[in-house]
Amino acid sequence: MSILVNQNTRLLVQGITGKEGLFHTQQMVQYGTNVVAGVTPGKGGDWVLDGKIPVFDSTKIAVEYTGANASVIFVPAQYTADAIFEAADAGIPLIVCITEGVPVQDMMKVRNYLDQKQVRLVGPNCPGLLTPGECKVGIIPGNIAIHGEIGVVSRSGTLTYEVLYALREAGLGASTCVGIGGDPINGTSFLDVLEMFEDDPRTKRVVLIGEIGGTDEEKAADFIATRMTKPVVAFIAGQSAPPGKRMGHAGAIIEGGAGTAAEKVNALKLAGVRVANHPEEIPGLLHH
Amino acid sequence: MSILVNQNTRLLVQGITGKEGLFHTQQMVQYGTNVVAGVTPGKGGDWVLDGKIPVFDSTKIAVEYTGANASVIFVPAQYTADAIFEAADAGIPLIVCITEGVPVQDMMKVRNYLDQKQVRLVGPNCPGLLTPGECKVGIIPGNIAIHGEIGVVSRSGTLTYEVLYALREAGLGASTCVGIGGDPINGTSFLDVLEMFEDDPRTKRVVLIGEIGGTDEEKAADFIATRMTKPVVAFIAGQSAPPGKRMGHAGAIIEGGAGTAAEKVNALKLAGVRVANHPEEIPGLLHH
Amino acid sequence: MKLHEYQSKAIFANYGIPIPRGRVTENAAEARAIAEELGGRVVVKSQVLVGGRGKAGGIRLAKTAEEAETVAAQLLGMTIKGLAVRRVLVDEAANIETEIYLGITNDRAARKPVIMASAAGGVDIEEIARQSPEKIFKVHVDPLLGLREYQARDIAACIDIPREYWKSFIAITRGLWWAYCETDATLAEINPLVITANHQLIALDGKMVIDDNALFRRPAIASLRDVDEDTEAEVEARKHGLAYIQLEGQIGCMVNGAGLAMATMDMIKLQGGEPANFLDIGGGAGADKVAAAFRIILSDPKVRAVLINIFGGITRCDEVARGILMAMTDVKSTIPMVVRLAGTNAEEGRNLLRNAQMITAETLFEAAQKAVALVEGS
Amino acid sequence: MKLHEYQSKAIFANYGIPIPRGRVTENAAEARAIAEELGGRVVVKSQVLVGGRGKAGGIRLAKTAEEAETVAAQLLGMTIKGLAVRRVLVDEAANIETEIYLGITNDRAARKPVIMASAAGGVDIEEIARQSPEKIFKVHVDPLLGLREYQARDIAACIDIPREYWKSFIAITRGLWWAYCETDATLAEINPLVITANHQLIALDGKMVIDDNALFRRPAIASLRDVDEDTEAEVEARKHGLAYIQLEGQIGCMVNGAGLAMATMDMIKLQGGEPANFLDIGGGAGADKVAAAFRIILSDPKVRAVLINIFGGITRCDEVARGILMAMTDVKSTIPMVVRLAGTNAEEGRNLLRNAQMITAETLFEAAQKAVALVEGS
Repeated sequence: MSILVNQNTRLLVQGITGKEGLFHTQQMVQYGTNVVAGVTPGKGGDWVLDGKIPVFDSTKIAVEYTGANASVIFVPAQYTADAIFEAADAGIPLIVCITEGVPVQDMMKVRNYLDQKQVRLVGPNCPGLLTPGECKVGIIPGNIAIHGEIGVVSRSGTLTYEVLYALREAGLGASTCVGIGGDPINGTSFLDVLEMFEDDPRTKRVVLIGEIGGTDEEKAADFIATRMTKPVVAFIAGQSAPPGKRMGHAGAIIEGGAGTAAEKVNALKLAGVRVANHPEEIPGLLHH
Repeated sequence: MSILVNQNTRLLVQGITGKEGLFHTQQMVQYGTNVVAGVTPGKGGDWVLDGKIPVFDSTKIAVEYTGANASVIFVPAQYTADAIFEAADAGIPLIVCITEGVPVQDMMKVRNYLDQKQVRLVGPNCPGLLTPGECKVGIIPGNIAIHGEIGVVSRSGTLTYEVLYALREAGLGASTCVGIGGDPINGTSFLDVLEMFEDDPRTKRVVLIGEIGGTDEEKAADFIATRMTKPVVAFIAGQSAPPGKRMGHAGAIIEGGAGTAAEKVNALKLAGVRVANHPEEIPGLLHH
Repeated sequence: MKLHEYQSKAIFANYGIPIPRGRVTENAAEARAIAEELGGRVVVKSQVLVGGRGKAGGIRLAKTAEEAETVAAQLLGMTIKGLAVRRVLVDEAANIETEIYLGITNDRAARKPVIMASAAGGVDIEEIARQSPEKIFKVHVDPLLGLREYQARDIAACIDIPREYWKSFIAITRGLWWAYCETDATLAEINPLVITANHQLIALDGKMVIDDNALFRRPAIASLRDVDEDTEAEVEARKHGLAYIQLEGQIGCMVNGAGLAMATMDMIKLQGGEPANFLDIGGGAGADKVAAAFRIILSDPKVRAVLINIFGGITRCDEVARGILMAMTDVKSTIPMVVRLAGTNAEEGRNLLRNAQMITAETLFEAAQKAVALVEGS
Repeated sequence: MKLHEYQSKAIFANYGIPIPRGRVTENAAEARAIAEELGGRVVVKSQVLVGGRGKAGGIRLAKTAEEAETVAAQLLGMTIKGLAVRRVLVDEAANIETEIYLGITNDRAARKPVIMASAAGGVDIEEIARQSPEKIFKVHVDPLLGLREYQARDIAACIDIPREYWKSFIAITRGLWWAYCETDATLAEINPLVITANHQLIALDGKMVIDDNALFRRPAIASLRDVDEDTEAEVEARKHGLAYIQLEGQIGCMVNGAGLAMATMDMIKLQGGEPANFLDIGGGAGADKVAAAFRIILSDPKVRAVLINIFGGITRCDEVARGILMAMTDVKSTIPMVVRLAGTNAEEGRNLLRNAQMITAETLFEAAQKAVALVEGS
């Protein structure tokens, strides 16, 4: 067991012929992910990776031909909203969007549209999903994580790798790692993923990696306090960030005094979460 | 028992200070409908019907103050879509729209929006609802129908009165009469109402009044054949209509050979429905 | 409201859709001048609001300007399916390689706009729709989201448009979508959309139908109405907001509500009569409107009896009665009338009509019977 | 990207929102000319991208054109919260009866735009938001439907705008909504929106913030950027698509990913050091971008050590290494560096850097420790 992706995942790559799309498709295939098709409009009929993966013009046609049940998006930011609509309308139940820099008004439209549908979007601006030993969807380096019992969920990209790496160094493995992305409007929240981890029999403990901005960590703390039975360890990035300065992620703005690292740490501690001072401290707190 | 409206209905009238709105509010109140509020932007604070009914500027505020649980719309066609959105956003679960002439692109937006919400819209371009002896919402003349066991559903306005009147003359009463309206895009279909009648213990038999255009009668026939246990009598208007001529209702266009009266009559007969040759024949077929 | 080809194509051009060079005219000499201006071969096309113009000989090729004038003169003397040709469109002729169909309409069952496209465009598209529906690609558009870029691309891919034309096809599809939205169309259709020998996509023919209910907010479109195509009675009816369609029978009908009007006509037929018209005075008609309706019915010389069937709801029977009386003092008519009033204020209405010379009826059955008897007896 | 008041108000005016007559200038003499043109009393307002200008003395009333020049000269010599005043806006003065607040921003929790309005507008709106939140009326807009007419009306009703101003208030609200949509704003705010003594609604002050991610499709807005307000390093960083914020410490940081960058800064602090900057090279940075980042960090004279922490995912460590080498041949620097590479192509990256003079680290903890030690030792 695991959440969201496993060996039954039949993956479609939107933007497969772009530089990043092609590189990471190769990485995913090497990892063992079943990449069944790619989409690049205007390149339908081509094949990539030595003729192993067919390219289609249209996501709908790709799904009809290959039975893809998940999609990962590598298209440029200006086309990303359209790519998500396309995947959702093609009936794909899981869409993972790696692209960063998607305009926020696009994402508000996307999210309000998807809320009417039975579609899960992870991202955008996220590293994707990794169920170690089974399936990698996105760009998380496969070699930094091993199969195990720890559910990892994170708003950050590379900071997640840091944590997975630290876990591996300590001999700890992950059930599934979910990068939900750092944008202010995204598809999947901490809360959504915690619910899935709580219901997943393989996951025994959970690591949550948050950052300043928004109130997603506070909502997660609320869920942990009231409904979560599995232990959670957390780290919040941005404790040294000067208030009011924008730290790259649109989410990382301190909004009217709310959303500071201190507040998030406090809410999590009150919910019984062990909060690490730095990412490399996490394995020790899990062992504890 | 009855469907949609009864003595617990707390009605709001949108467009209450207009000529038609005021006249029919009076008629509804006389009938015994509990009209709790009216809305006319710019006239908030006024009272109508000798100070009995307060007028608000905003539907949301009217609902907060009066606990209205149904709304009837009499505003002009150019403002109708906005009035429906306003009622839906104010959390009103039943919206009855009398106005005719609403642009069809407006109605497509409205309908697709309402499909995401727990809201029932009846109409537009409909005469409304009547549960005889209990509640009248809309413009069906109250005196033409008596309380009884027959569920009446109709796409037409005045033709419905004709049928209710014929029923009364024959000593037959209605459980609830639902005018779904004749527009191509509307809120409630024959099928929706038949399901409600099938589940309503008071309703023993059903009268369906259709007309040429669209496929709503065919879908109703399908439901009657497969799931309906109560007997149904029907009449289809437009048997003499020359093909291709537009008979006023946008719905009454014969679309590519489909939707003719003959086809609808045939589908209903195959489903076991008695089909009347003219409206005044209906009571006889019900007695049969 | 239907638009002419030349009107539809002018709208398309406003939305960036390429159309042939050309101009509309009402006289043959100007057709020659237009052909000279355009140079080369031209197509002269009758502008009438009816389908099948080509098969009826209403579209003709002319190799020279002289020929254009001759052909235009012939067409301007023609009648197609009962409609006189009052205008011709003179367009430069295209060298057609491929004919594509592209149309947007409202799908009432899906409650969404639907875009339909086929590589087998041209005059036989309806035949293809019947016999090989798989050759027509359909995509529904979410009315809240609007047309998505990918949908236009999907159409191009699914009807096998060569790749080099995708960009321009997608632009045309978006243009057509915006034309549909911003005119409140119920139909916006390019047929054929052609690929020419010199690799251009051009909308050779176009058709638009506008939602009458939305004309209030589309004044520029409303002004395009071609009243020449309507009878005087129809123009008059529209002016008063009445739905009126003239038919072949002798019994004029005035009814409130389209459904009841149709049921009334059905009843007349059932009794062996023939309705002279469909006329719906709509909901809440006042006396003025009723009087206008009355005058319109009586303006039809075939009418030998009038059946007035009003079931009051939003319409009040007393108002209707007042309208009838108003019209009767106006139009001194000897045509016999059967009146049946029921519902809201029916009694007041009946009281008002008490002193007028009218036959009354209790039921619709009785009213139709009496009207038919009047015609048979006359 | 923040816009100046004068820029925001110019956009508002494009959407039919009334603004005071006035013009922006960079010199006091022109301020006088503008004041003469306007006649009567004027307000001279410093244009700096920071809040609280009024309380800092950056907004001044002038009764005459001479006074306008004097005041403008004073303001143009001022510095407000560290920002030099380079421009002043000279607006005609209004006789204010009522101050309204009207703003649109994105509510991330609701995932919808939210319109906020209050009858208690003016400089203390944030104080009111804290102390009397019930005085601020909020309404969410469905991003697929857009602002509905009734919502604008509800705002007017709920903040008790007198009825005679509803029509104009609704038009202003719709204008602000379209300005927000069509500029991809994250904030569009009128504060105060005033009712004047002669019964006009006027947007006296305005503020807009634009979504940087959407500037690619808003070239006209992107061209409004005021580069004078940025440091040279920030301008350079933006040119290369780097997120860079200069801070007060001595340890320059180059990290990929905002979260990891913050965690790296946190770690430096935890070890007793101070980061000199936040710098995120983003996902998939190539050698050129890395080289640019390197030059930007070293352009800060406070920097006494550099910590490079790259965890390869979409970014490949070999590319990063190539960028560092490229920059090192370019910028001959003696500043010591600690490099930590992990993840995608980390080994190739480490191999490339083998011959360069760099301190390497295995963990982030170790890297930060070494960097702090370098600063303390230097």
